[in-house]
Amino acid sequence: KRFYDVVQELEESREREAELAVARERVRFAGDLHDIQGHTLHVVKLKTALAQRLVRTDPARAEEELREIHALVSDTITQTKELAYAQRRLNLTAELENAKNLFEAAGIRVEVTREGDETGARVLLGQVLRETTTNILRHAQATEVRITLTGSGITIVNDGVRDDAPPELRGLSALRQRVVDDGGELTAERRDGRFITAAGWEGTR
Amino acid sequence: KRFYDVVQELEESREREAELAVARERVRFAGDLHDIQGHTLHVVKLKTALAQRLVRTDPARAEEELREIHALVSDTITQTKELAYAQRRLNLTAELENAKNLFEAAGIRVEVTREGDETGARVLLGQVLRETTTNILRHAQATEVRITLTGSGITIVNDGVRDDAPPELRGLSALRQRVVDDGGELTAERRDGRFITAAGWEGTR
Amino acid sequence: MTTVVLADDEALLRKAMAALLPMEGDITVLAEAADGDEAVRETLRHRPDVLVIDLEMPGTDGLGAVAEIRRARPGQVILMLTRHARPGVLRKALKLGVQGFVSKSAEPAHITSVIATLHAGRRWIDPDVSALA
Ligand SMILES: Nc1ncnc2c1ncn2[C@@H]1O[C@H](COP(=O)(O)OP(=O)(O)OP(=O)(O)O)[C@@H](O)[C@H]1O
Ligand SMILES: Nc1ncnc2c1ncn2[C@@H]1O[C@H](COP(=O)(O)OP(=O)(O)OP(=O)(O)O)[C@@H](O)[C@H]1O
Ligand SMILES: [K+]
Ligand SMILES: [Mg+2]
Ligand SMILES: [Mg+2]
Ligand SMILES: [Mg+2]
Repeated sequence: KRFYDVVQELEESREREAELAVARERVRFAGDLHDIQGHTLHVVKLKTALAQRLVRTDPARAEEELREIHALVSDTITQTKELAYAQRRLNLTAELENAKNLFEAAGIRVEVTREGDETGARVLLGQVLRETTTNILRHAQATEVRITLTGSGITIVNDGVRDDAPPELRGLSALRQRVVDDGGELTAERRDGRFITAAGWEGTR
Repeated sequence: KRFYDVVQELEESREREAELAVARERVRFAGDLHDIQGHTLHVVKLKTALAQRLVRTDPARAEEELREIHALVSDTITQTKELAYAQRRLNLTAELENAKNLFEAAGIRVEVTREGDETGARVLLGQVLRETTTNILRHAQATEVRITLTGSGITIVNDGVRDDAPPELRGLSALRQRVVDDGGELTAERRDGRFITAAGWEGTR
Repeated sequence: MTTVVLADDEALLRKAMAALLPMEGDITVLAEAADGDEAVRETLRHRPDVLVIDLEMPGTDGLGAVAEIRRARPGQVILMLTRHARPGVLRKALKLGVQGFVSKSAEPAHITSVIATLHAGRRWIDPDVSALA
């Protein structure tokens, strides 16, 4: 095994490490979610059995049981949404942290600007960030990376780009499809020795 | 960075890779679970609202709705359990450890003999061990259990068996079917106050 | 007839169970308890045939309550309900001599029949409970 291969492998290993941190975070959140939903399902099961018995004998109590089931399920759906949102925000933060660590380990300066909160909710933002991080490590001789998160998207600019043939998109084109399916736009362009990867969603989210 | 460090780091990286595979699996599983449970909650919410309106006007239909809600929730809980199950049962060693701990907690002596390594790979071995552990705790007044794992199967012997009517197989008969489908054999017999549960695969697979 | 004390911190679940058990079988609920300490108090006061107790409760949990009840009433018959027993918990409960384990997702009729089984002096462990231990 040549030294170059070892270094290459190491780079991949750092990416894996980053992914692992995010995955761990996801697993923890999933546990919370599962608990909330699982608990509700158990209560609903029992209360439904009770309501079933009451329909004929005590319709007023049956209705009361049904009201309670309905309220509980509505609450749980709301909590689930809130939790999922918080999870995605946290994931993005972790994702951002990982990108920074990777760049710093590779001796690349990083500057992160986070404007607006809403972006935290988009799963795809994290994916764009990750693909771009990999691209920069693999395809550029970057010395500097700027990451900007706004209320409506993400932009990543790096230097150290060779000005040869225009890039043929692979990972980015698959990702673009997903962004478009989600009502957004993804652009990748090379300009004055820099590479700009950007994904945006119109309006405020 | 010296070459040795790099190699060291690589080794750690391989471990992380393995951990990552597990974490990915967990994330996938959590996603499935969330989907299943979330979907059920939405359906329950709708159907509960409907049932509420039917209690007075059409109790028969209200009951029918409640039956359906109940069945759906039961199914979801079962699916959740099965998923959680598949998750936790990563390997036979953990299964074995669990069985030992349970027996010891119940004041039952355990003796494990493990001959040959290949068996570790068989999911079904774990299932046989689990079913038998449950059976012993539920159906026997055991003081002693012997578990033998060989390259081609598993045998579990316990004492404390009542000599009444011959056992009617339920869990074991479902399991036998799965073992047979997998090219093996499962036997369960009562002899001299002992119960012997065994599953084996001919040859070294 | 079997008398029970029902302990579960989840009020919705407990109340539904308290309403259902007498409908499903020959059972009288003597008292309900919302936490471990209450479970101990009510059990010692009412001396039920069977204590039906939730494993997972805040404060003094099911295991803690059972340990305390065992000291005062070594012969108390106990059925534990569990939603998802963590590894090791079933083990501890077995050590404390708990006679039965049932999953909270079990049908009320099943829970009723397990209560009768324990009252008759036998043991019961739901297969999915021991499998998950
Ligand atoms: N940040 C970047 N800096 C410099 N060049 C880039 C950058 N991002 C992409 N490129 C160029 O654009 C090409 C396409 O990138 P894309 O991510 O679509 O595919 P890839 O990285 O080559 O393959 P894959 O993503 O499937 O591993 C790259 O091969 C590279 O030449
Ligand atoms: N290890 C054992 N020791 C003593 N008796 C056993 C043992 N295993 C099985 N039996 C007897 O054989 C019967 C069938 O076991 P089997 O696992 O097929 O069904 P079950 O345990 O009764 O029901 P299920 O597995 O569906 O919960 C049991 O009811 C019991 O009487
Ligand atoms: K659960
Ligand atoms: Mg790429
Ligand atoms: Mg069985
Ligand atoms: Mg509880």
